[in-house]
Amino acid sequence: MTEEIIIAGFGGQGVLSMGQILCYGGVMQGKEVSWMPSYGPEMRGGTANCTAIISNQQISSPVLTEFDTAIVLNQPSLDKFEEAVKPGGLLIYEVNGMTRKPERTDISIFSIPAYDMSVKMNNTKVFNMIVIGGFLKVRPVIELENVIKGLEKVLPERYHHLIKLNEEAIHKGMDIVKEESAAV
Amino acid sequence: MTEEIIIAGFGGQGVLSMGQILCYGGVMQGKEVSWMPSYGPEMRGGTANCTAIISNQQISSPVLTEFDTAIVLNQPSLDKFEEAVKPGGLLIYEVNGMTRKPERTDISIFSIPAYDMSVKMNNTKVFNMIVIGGFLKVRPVIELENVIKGLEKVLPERYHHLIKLNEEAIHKGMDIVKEESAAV
Amino acid sequence: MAENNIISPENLVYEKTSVLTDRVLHYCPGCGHGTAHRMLAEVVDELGIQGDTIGVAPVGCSVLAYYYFDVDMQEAAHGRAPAVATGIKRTMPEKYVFTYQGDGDLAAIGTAETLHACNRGENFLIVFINNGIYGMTGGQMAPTTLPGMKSSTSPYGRDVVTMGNPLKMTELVAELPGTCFVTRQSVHTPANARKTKRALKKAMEYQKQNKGTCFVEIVSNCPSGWKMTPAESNKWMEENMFPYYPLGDIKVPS
Amino acid sequence: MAENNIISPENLVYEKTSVLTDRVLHYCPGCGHGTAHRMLAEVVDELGIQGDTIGVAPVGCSVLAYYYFDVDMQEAAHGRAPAVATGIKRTMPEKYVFTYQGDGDLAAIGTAETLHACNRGENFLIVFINNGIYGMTGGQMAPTTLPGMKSSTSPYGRDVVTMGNPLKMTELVAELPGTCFVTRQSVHTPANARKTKRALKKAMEYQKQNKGTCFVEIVSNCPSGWKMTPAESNKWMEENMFPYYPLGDIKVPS
Amino acid sequence: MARKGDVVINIESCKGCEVCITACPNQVLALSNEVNSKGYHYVMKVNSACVGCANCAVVCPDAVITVYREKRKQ
Amino acid sequence: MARKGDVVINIESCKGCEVCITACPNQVLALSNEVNSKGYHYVMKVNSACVGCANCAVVCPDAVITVYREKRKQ
Amino acid sequence: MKDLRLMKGNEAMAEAAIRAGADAYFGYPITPQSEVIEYLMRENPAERTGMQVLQAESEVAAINMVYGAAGCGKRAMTTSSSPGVSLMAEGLSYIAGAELPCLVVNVVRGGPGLGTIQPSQSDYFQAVKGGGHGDYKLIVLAPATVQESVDYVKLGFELAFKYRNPVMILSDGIIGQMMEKVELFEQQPRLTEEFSWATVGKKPDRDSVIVTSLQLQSEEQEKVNLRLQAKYREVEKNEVRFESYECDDAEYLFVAFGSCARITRKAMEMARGKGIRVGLLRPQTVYPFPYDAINKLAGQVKGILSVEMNAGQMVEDVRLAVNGKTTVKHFGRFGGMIPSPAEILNALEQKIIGG
Amino acid sequence: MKDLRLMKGNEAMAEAAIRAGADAYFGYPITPQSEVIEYLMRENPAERTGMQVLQAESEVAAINMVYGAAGCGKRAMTTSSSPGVSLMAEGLSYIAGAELPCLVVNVVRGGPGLGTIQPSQSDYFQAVKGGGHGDYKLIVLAPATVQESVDYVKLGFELAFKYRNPVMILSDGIIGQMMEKVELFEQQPRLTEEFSWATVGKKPDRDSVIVTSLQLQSEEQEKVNLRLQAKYREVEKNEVRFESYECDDAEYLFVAFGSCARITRKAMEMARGKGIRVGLLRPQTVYPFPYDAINKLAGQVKGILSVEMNAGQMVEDVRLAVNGKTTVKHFGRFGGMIPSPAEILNALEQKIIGG
Ligand SMILES: Cc1ncc(C[n+]2csc(CCOP(=O)(O)OP(=O)(O)O)c2C)c(N)n1
Ligand SMILES: Cc1ncc(C[n+]2csc(CCOP(=O)(O)OP(=O)(O)O)c2C)c(N)n1
Ligand code: SF4
Ligand code: SF4
Ligand code: SF4
Ligand code: SF4
Ligand code: SF4
Ligand code: SF4
Ligand SMILES: [Mg+2]
Ligand SMILES: [Mg+2]
Repeated sequence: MTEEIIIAGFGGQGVLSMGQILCYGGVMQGKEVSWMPSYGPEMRGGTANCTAIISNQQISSPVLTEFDTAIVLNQPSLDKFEEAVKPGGLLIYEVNGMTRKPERTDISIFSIPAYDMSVKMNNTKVFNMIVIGGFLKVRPVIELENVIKGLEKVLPERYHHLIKLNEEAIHKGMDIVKEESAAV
Repeated sequence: MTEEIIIAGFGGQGVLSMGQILCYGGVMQGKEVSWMPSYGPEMRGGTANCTAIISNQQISSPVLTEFDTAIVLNQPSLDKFEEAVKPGGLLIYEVNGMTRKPERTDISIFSIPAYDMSVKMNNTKVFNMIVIGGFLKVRPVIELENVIKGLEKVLPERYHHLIKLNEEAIHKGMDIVKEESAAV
Repeated sequence: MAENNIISPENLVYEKTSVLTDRVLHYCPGCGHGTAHRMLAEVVDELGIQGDTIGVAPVGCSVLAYYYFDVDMQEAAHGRAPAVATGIKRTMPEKYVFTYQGDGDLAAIGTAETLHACNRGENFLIVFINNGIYGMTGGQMAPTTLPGMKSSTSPYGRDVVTMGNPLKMTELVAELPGTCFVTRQSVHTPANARKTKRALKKAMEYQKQNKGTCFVEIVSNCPSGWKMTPAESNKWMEENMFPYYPLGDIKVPS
Repeated sequence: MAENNIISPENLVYEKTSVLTDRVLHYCPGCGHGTAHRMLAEVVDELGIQGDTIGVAPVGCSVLAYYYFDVDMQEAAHGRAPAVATGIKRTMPEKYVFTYQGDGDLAAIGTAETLHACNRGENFLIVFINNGIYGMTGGQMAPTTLPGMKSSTSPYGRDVVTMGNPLKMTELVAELPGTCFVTRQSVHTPANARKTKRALKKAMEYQKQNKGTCFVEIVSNCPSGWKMTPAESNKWMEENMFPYYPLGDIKVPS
Repeated sequence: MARKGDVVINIESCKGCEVCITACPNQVLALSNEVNSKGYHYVMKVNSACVGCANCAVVCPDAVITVYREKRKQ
Repeated sequence: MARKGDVVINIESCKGCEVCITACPNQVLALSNEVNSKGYHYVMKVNSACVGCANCAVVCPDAVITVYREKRKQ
Repeated sequence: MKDLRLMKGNEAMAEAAIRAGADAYFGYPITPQSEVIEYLMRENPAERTGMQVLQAESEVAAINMVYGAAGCGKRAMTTSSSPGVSLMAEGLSYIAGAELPCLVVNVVRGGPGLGTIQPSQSDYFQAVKGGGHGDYKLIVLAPATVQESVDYVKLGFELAFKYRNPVMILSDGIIGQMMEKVELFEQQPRLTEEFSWATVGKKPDRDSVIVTSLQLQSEEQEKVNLRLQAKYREVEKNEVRFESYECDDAEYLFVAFGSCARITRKAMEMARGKGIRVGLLRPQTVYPFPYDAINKLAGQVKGILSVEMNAGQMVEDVRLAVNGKTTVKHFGRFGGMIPSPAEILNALEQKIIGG
Repeated sequence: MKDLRLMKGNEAMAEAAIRAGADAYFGYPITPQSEVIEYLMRENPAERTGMQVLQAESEVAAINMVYGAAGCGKRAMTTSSSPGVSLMAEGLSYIAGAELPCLVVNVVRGGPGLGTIQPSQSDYFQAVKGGGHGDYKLIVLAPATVQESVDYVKLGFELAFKYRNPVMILSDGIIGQMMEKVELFEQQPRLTEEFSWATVGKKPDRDSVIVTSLQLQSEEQEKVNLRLQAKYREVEKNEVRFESYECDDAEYLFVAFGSCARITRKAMEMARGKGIRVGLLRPQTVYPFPYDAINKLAGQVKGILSVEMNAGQMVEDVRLAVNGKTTVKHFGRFGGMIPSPAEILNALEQKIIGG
């Protein structure tokens, strides 16, 4: 099993830590993982993305041009990465702020209104955990328990009381993710 | 014709300019020349030497380990360069301040009391011209007229009135140079 | 709302100078670099020297200054802008030359080049943006970082015993006979920005008169590096930076 | 002649310290480097810290200082002695560390390292031999060369307009909070040499107390570079160097 | 009496830093709830108290604001 | 009255710079006409006026001079 | 118990330095490696192990601080990226000349000049042929994983002290920035040994120690050089490290190092999938270079493709190894561009198989 | 009328710079080349031609001053020796990256580190493989005579402007310090041309000029690199220069450059005297290197000896040229030692003929 994921969005959306959490979960599950951020121009602002790979074998290249899954959280990221999903692959997008829908017909496309849900949960910080939930629902590459274990590793001790909330957010994400068109 | 000369002595004895004057004379006579100083450690004091080569052909190496002629003006230089004269070659030494005589028997050896003569001439600055005179007497590789022409090139205009004096010193040197032992 | 007829060419009192290009600045919201750029560009505009000005951009957040100033510019290696400007001014003595440098660029790696250009009294203008941090590389400690101030390389606050003291380059270069005009300003309020502009204009005029090096420090904010909102950063700057780096002229030509 | 019996061990009042080796110094006749070496060696001797002292030699005439000081020493790249000493002192904080640097080394190529070591208040001693010239490389202009002074790269005299002004590094580093003791001395008369020694001793004592950087400038002669006899050079130094570089303490610990 | 002024805001290049808001002596400016294409809440006029002093424009890091002011009657 | 002193000169390491000569309050020292093996005219004592003040030794760049002085009678 | 973590290459190197018992780190920030000093400052190793960490005023100062600490026999290191490493050229030459041990990491970005901060391998020549002046060599380790980054910090210090020679880790923006699983070795004690060549304070029973690269006499300098060359021959004999993949039956060969070797390995797998019998040799030390291993394979394969994230640098060493025995070609992307496995496979097909 | 003089290599280069119409010289003293700036200061070219001469505070400053002047389209130069040239590594990489023309002279001395001030050729790698970071090349001219030192100053500026690339003259202590007959070319006018790529003040009818080596996007940086590589291929096609002596009937071949080639030529004459048919190929450009010429001769000779005043650097380029066609060996003295013709001949006999 190898799952090659690109996660892309604005800088503040927690894109980089989503990748890290998935990878740490992978480690907990005894998998090989690699995480590679876009480290942009030495300057502020702009978009961010990271590549997360979770696999049973040793990982050759941490840098990819094609992905099994693209998780895109804003319009520029959809524009950039829709084409990079392998035929038969998966695209998950956050609906808020998209001005157009994905157009590919040869991949699975899911949407997730994670922002709205986070507002409903009264905590926009869990936004990215909701998205993770959505992804894991569609591609259960890591068991929830390991994701939580990973989270424990990533979060400093003093934030461990938030783990419950995050777990809840994951579940919400699993609930609200929705298939948009089923190609293949 | 190729004459390969090493001139060696204390820093203040005009060793470097002797080589330059000979070389400039060579240029005036249409010869190929090269002059190479010892540029010592980046520090003060000590001995100085230069290699002067005058030839009818293009000069391959400006740096030599064996010489046709060695002109040595102090004891350390005699110690260092006596052995470097090619068999059949020439060694000229300034008598003053030598604690021993040259020992080679397979080369021509000449002495020149140039320092005493310069004192006699009331001008120790012409010391090195006296030595040049001695050398040219033994090895007339350059005509006197060209040496003088070279001198005109080396000396700044404002010192040109000294040229007569230098010419005189050369003649004196030709007079006082003396064969010490005639080996070969 | 104001009557629409106010907005007509004859009523225009302020617009972006054409010496700034129309590119969107890449700086973070509220960053003083933009205002500093504009003040300098307005001076070039008002003196009518756009065609006679050559700028030198540093390595730092303002590395792309050449995209914004519509004058010929060179991008210097980190810290070497004063040396590059020396090469320019010595061979183009009739041009107006300026460098624009951050505090890492000018006061850390470029210390020697800065001091020696000032000491030679090179006839150009050094604009020194002191935001107490390495903005571009992600908020590391600069030579000008305040005691106790946090940065990514002084996460527990600058400890002057092990990390050294904030360096007042401006006071130092004022000691050198080569500098002609040395001043410290800011651009975070309209009044300060206008003062800065006047200082920059004076500096260009002195340059014309070959009076020596002019050195204009602009104490500025770095909301991103300081991890504050722009408003917080300006307030923090007033309360913490200004006491250490007091504004005002330090040396004026006699 | 004095009676021979004066020369006996119990009457000994002055002899070469054993902290100087017996090698013949390579310096030119009358060069102040030798006296400066001896004063420093005597301090190390008297404080009994020969085994706890680590020196840093520069690139300059004193590059071979390690042949003369009988203490462990490192030879630094040109200008970098303060950085090398930082590396030493930070990892060997209980040792007495000093650098010994010429004016080319310290005030030209090493400007940044000098200033930043002083600004960090590194706990070591910088001995700065200011002879107004690059002695080792054959008498080129130094940052400290006086206006109008001739050198092989200012053959018609230093023109401050094109070549810059003499740089008073000592006054500059005195401005930095990191320095604890900053003084300017000379070694060309017995009285001055003794004063220098006292200054060096104080500096070592401050180092023991971790007070920050001590900086001892010694204005010195370079008979060869200046093209004078030793006596002429000392007189010239008094008449020309001292007015520009006045002797005395510039900063003393409070 | 202060003359009347007005400002034109280049919404697309505004980064919502609020520096101009602080600088306006007459509280003319405020952030909009809307965002521009870069995702920034941009500045807008909220009243007609503008006197054309240009303070806002002078401190705006992004050169967003153009200022107009009625000519003084001669 | 000044105590008596004496100096011992390491002739071979003297460079004849004359700095000591200038420094001596009692004109005890002068350059010899002879040269040492390095070719330098070296310093020598020319009278017995030495008081052992060590001035010469202190300024000598080449650490050539050793100084002795009579002990004060106790 | 294994200390298994998910770490960035840069941070992992910083942690490895603490654990390797490093005495001092001196460095100046530069992307893409500033995390090293940031991590160290956060960890405050002065408390953990006594290790000193100082942000220097420049890379020039940093490398000379390393010189000073190394001269005292301390485990000293610095890290930087391309332009900063260029500024260390003189200092590295001095350290090599004075035969001091130290560790220098170059997390390479695209050049020349300010270039780009994206990953590159275009400092290969600088690292292995000598960016500084004079005849000297750095021992150069090229990690391909975060794990190797960690291991090479430890190995680097060991080799540096074994040979009293500067060691460079030639990393790049990929390895520095990526996170991978990494197993951290246990905390090593800091050195207490007083080396006879180090300035630790003169003892009454020995001459003073002098750390220098200066020799006034050519004869002496030549002796120094001969000693250095003899040492390099030793290094070449003992320290060549490489990995080979699927070389036994290989008809073609890739040579690639560092992050590029990972990508090339994927290309190899793709090629094998298409039935192309291609192997991969990955130098782990690029100095000393695995000349012999490549020379041996050169007799077996029909062609070799040197895959690099540069315009063709290591390919010269590959050619020197092959010495005409078979075709050698270069494929590279550069300026921060990263080749894809597909491109590499394509290059193999075009340049070697079809060429 | 010919202006024939007897001049030191260093001083001759200084005079040549004035005559070549140089606009500016920036430099920092270092043995064995300080005569260059000393001569210029004495000559006061500001009065002769308007050329500016400035003693910089360091080599780092000097090379960046050159950058600034070159960016204005001026003929700018600097000179230094080995440690000083190392300090210029970053600056040279920037100049190459920004595609600016300039002339840099390295009067090489023995390294590594402070080393010795005696002549050496141990900066060959640094000069031709790139001391700085990134994929860039200097055009490197290696004079063997004072005359060539003079001619290469002129040629160097011409090539620098033709290719907008830094040019290095790789001299050494012998060529710099020796005096020889030299014919000086006539005074050339200083440039008045305003280049379109130079910062000379923005004109209303054109965009502002930007001199930079920075590209934020990898795609753009790769384009820059591709342009540079294309330029280097041009240089390699057009600018290879070498001399060969007695190669027609040669059974053996010496390859040597610079001062060492002169000594080797004497060795060749001695060998011919003994009936050994050996020729000499002397690269005048070491980048671009005469690969083809050597490759051709490799088919003819039984062995090649690369003679260098270093521990073996150019020999790698010779091997790359030969590509296994014949034996290649290296002979060198180093650390300031100069080989004698007899030693060289002996090395030929031992390593090549007898080997
Ligand atoms: C030789 C070199 N060292 C380090 C860097 C990395 N670097 C880029 S900008 C910078 C500091 C920027 O800080 P500052 O000069 O204060 O400018 P700011 O971004 O704060 O405006 C550093 C260290 C570099 N590009 N080159
Ligand atoms: C990087 C480098 N640049 C230049 C030199 C040449 N150099 C050696 S010593 C020196 C200056 C010496 O002058 P100073 O520091 O004043 O010492 P002094 O000899 O006067 O005591 C120079 C420029 C060098 N060795 N290394
Ligand atoms: S990082 Fe700081 S200095 Fe740089 S643009 Fe952002 S706010 Fe301005
Ligand atoms: S050159 Fe000058 S500084 Fe150097 S030893 Fe001689 S007199 Fe002293
Ligand atoms: S100051 Fe400028 S950028 Fe900031 S909010 Fe106001 S208009 Fe927008
Ligand atoms: S011009 Fe003056 S009054 Fe009008 S909005 Fe701007 S700051 Fe306010
Ligand atoms: S001071 Fe010393 S070296 Fe100079 S003359 Fe006197 S004894 Fe000799
Ligand atoms: S000790 Fe004093 S009195 Fe005696 S020689 Fe020396 S200086 Fe003169
Ligand atoms: Mg800053
Ligand atoms: Mg000096």
